[in-house]
Amino acid sequence: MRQIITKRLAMLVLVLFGVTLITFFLSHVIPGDPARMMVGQRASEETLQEVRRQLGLDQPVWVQYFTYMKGLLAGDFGDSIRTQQPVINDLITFFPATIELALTAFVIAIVIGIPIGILSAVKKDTGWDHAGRFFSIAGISTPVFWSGLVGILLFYKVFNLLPSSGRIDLMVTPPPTITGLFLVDSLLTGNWAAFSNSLWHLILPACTLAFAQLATVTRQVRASMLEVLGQDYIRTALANGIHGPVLLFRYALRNALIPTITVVGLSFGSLLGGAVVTETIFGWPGMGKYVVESIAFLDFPAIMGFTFVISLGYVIINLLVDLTYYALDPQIKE
Amino acid sequence: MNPLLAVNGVSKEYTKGNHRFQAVSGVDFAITRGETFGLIGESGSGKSTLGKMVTGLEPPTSGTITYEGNSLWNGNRFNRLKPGEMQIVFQDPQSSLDPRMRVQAIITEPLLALPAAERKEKGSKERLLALITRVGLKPDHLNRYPHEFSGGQRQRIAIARALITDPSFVVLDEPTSALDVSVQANVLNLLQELKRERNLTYLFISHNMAVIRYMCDRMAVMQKGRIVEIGHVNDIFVNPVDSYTKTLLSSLPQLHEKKEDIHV
Amino acid sequence: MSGTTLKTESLPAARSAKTVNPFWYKIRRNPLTLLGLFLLLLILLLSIFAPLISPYEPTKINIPERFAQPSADHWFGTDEVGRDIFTRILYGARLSLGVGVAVVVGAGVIGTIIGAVSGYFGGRIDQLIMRLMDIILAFPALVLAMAIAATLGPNLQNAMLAIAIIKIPVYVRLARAETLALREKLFVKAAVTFGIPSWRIIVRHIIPNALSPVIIQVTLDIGDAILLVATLGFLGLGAQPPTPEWGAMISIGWKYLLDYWWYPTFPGLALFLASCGFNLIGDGIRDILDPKANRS
Amino acid sequence: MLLEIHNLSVEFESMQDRVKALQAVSFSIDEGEIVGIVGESGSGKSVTALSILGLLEKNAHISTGSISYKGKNLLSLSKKDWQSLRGKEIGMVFQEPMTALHPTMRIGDQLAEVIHRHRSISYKEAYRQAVASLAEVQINDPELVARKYPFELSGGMRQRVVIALAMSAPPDLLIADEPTTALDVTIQHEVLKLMQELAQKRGTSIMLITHDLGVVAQVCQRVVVMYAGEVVETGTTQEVLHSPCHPYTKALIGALPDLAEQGQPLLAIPGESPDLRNRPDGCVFAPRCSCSLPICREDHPVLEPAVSGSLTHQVSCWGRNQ
Repeated sequence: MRQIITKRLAMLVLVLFGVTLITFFLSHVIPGDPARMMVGQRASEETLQEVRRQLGLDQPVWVQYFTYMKGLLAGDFGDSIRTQQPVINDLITFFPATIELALTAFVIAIVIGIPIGILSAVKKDTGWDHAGRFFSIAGISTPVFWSGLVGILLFYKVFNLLPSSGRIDLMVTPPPTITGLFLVDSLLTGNWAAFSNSLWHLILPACTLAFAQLATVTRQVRASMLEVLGQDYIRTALANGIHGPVLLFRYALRNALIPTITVVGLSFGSLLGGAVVTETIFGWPGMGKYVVESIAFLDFPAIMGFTFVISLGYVIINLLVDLTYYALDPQIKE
Repeated sequence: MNPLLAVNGVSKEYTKGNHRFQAVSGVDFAITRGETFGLIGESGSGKSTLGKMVTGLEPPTSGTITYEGNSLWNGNRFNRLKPGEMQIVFQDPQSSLDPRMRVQAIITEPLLALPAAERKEKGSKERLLALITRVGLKPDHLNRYPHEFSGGQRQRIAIARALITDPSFVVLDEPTSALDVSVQANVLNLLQELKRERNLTYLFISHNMAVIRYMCDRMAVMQKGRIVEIGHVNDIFVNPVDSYTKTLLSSLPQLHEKKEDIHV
Repeated sequence: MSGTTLKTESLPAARSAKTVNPFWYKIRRNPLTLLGLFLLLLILLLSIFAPLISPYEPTKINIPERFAQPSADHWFGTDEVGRDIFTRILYGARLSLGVGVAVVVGAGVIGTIIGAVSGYFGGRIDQLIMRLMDIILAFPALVLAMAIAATLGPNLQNAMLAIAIIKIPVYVRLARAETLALREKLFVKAAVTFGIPSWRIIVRHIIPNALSPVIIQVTLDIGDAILLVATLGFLGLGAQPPTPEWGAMISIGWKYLLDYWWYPTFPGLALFLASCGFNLIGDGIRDILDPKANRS
Repeated sequence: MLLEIHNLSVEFESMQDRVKALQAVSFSIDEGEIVGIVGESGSGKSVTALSILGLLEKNAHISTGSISYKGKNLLSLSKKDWQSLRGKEIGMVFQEPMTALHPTMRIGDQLAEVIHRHRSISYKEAYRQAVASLAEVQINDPELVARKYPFELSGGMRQRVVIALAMSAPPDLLIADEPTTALDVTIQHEVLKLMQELAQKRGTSIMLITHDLGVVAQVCQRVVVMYAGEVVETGTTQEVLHSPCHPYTKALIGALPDLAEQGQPLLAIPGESPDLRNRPDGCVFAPRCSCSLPICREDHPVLEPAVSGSLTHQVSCWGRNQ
């Protein structure tokens, strides 16, 4: 077990190194010139050169990379061209909002997705199965930005049940920052007004995001459940008189969930991607909204910082997924 | 008489992570031209690994394998002395035929390794038709796919494929283990006839004592990577020396105590 | 409990069953796949015959008629410069379907070749390629596509390139996994013993036999690629106005959502239907072809 | 009679085909008896077994016949009654020991779960009995093995565990479908002996499905020979193996290399097994039979005494008296 962890950690470092390489060099093959963006079109050539020198853009690429890496290891992602703030500060500000949204969506997708998947598998080729599959396929086929818009149209404009944007009403004081997650912080401080208000704001964006992720969960649960139910050992169990819930949950579901964990873990990545769009639509003050605004500005330090942090999170989640997998499947032991 | 195939001190060791596994250790035997040599053992005895080393699928860790006096392995490189000279028929005809190819393409595939002139000569339509009829299939089977055939027919296709290059030496790796008894009889008969007609030499790998006894002239009994007994089939069956051979023989379920009892 | 008994017990019968193509039989039995097929055919026909169906031009500006409500003249209404939204959606279908198919098929072909070669030969190069793919996969797909499209410059070609790059690793992994399994198959081993050169084995045996999972993946990915193209368009990183691209249309239209609901709604609906069509078909084909999902 | 199968026919529906997997199969098994069901692939022997347990697939249906177990017809049982019958009254051992056990459940738990279900005792007590049952199938150090996962055991060990599972109730009838086919000969020998001893000790009847006549000769008292979903011959092991009457049985024995002289061709059966969708009107074996008569192609034979007056030895062949 320790060997696996060491090996995976080494991999993680290697992959992250690759990530920095790609983001860095991507931002240096660009036709756009960040220095020009910063000083504006009408600035003089001298000012431009001066800014270039300040940003280190006159150095050879590998020197720039080295400087960048040195900063990165010290937690310095450079300064944002748009906000003129250190990128790391910006990210720290916006990070909790994204996590709150993504985790909530993730939980919704799992809680709804697993039962639908099981139902689909057990009632294969019946109306239940078709309905369950259609619902989940509709989910991945719906662009997040569109389902968000339709949601706003219905629940805000027509029924006026839910807010259309933001994390919390302006009139409500946000809870003091402990974890940065409004729901958790307001619970911890017993601020019920803030809790219900932020929950109310969270529903629509989280459901929109979850709907897009649902299919990944249902599909995988259905497929692996079907596979497991077709295995010889299930037939053995049946022949030995095991049936009903014991067969379904103790014998089948457990094994069906092992591959599901991997796929669901990996889908967290596309959840983060979806969060970018969701935040834009719902004016959710997270990293996604931040990066979309940065893109319009060709704010490369911000884009790179965002990409790096998201990838870091993603890689760590994958590591956790792998470790869970090893822990659950006794057949992999080395 | 010089042996056709000689295996000298051959060992094979697999390493997987920190584990080492000795599949074959220090095996010697020789096969003379025209004989059928049987290799028998249970799963994990190393008999199939030996087959792989002879046919070029796995290099031995140590030892030499020579064919007509020439070494087959040069380090990890297989010296294909004469393409098509040595062929193999595998156990499972379900997996040994490419499901996406027609029978004609399957049978003529070994010719791809031959020089152009020889390829043309050996791949002529007449020869192909004669061969397919000889193994008991029909000419119109050539346009079909493997899944349209039964297990026995597929094994006939595999045999035709092995013979298209006119080999002198054929490795038969459990050729009938996946077949029903009545089909096995057909295939064994065919193999016997072909051997006589074409002057073939067989290396017959099997776990089935009865099949080895019926098919082979000489045999070697393998256990855990080693040869524990080698000799003429009749000697071994009548007078087994090694204790493992004795266990093998006594485990074989007997149809009748004495074979005279049968009145067919 | 599966087909095992049926498979072993009725082999001779199944062997000569030639009267009905099992593939079409199963497609016909699955209403969802049929629905997908119908959707796709509908969209395809509408986009092909767009000029015959609609009297309008997709990019012609007609200010007096701006923000017209959906009516008999303008089925889906008009946009902020008076273009007929239905017409733009029809022309947009050509673009979305074409781009989606092209990107995924391109990524599929390249990825399969890399995966098959890498998996067949193994060794250091294989390790290197796989690590590279790990790195690409270490980015959330949309985020990487955004980063690539943003750096290369916002236009349709770059968006396509970005999506192809994020899709390739999926095919490399898939083809490699298939190849590793195929390499152990006896018919590949047989070809090795015949002395057939490796490249020829890859072309003759490996790639044809690795194809069905790749095809399933391609069908499933086209729907996703169509959405990705639109998403990049929506974020301003894909096709630029006035190209009638669905995502770009929504990108402008969503600002008018609360007053002119039809503007972003109908392109989104088209996007949903197109993507859904491919996903339904992909899901159906997988259920039929994938032996894993097909046992019970 | 413990089990009596009468006139059982099973059809599989696939695509638009109808495959008649079983055609009017009848045989019986007495208390404490070991009966071998012999046949090649496609003969319907596994379908028969699955019919008895009610584990046939959805696309299969039983068109005629009855299966009576201890006097009650199994085919009229409710789903619930079936479930209480499986494992408790009738146990089953499958062919593949590699896949028959749950891969991520410890051996002890798999056994205890089943014992817990059948004996209405606490799980803890069931676990204790599970360990004891491992000892009974001659597994050394049963406590240790109970804590292991299937992948940590050899094929022979796994098959012993599968047998322990199937015998845990203990059932009155054990159906063993090719229980030793996947095992090496030396292990096959031990496993067969174990089954035989357990059956004797507990008075369990065994229905042993196999393609191997040698296995039949070793353990069975009676044999049922099946071909293309029909019973073609039945009798005591002695009768069927020593004086086979049906041409198919004769050919099956003659095809074995075990008894053949080297250099002499084996007695092979020409042709292919028949198309189960279109059964011939006459005898199913007639197209491949070396001694078929004109009547064989027109009329279907039925099981009749092989030698006049024989109660045990029966054969379905027009030429039985020739």
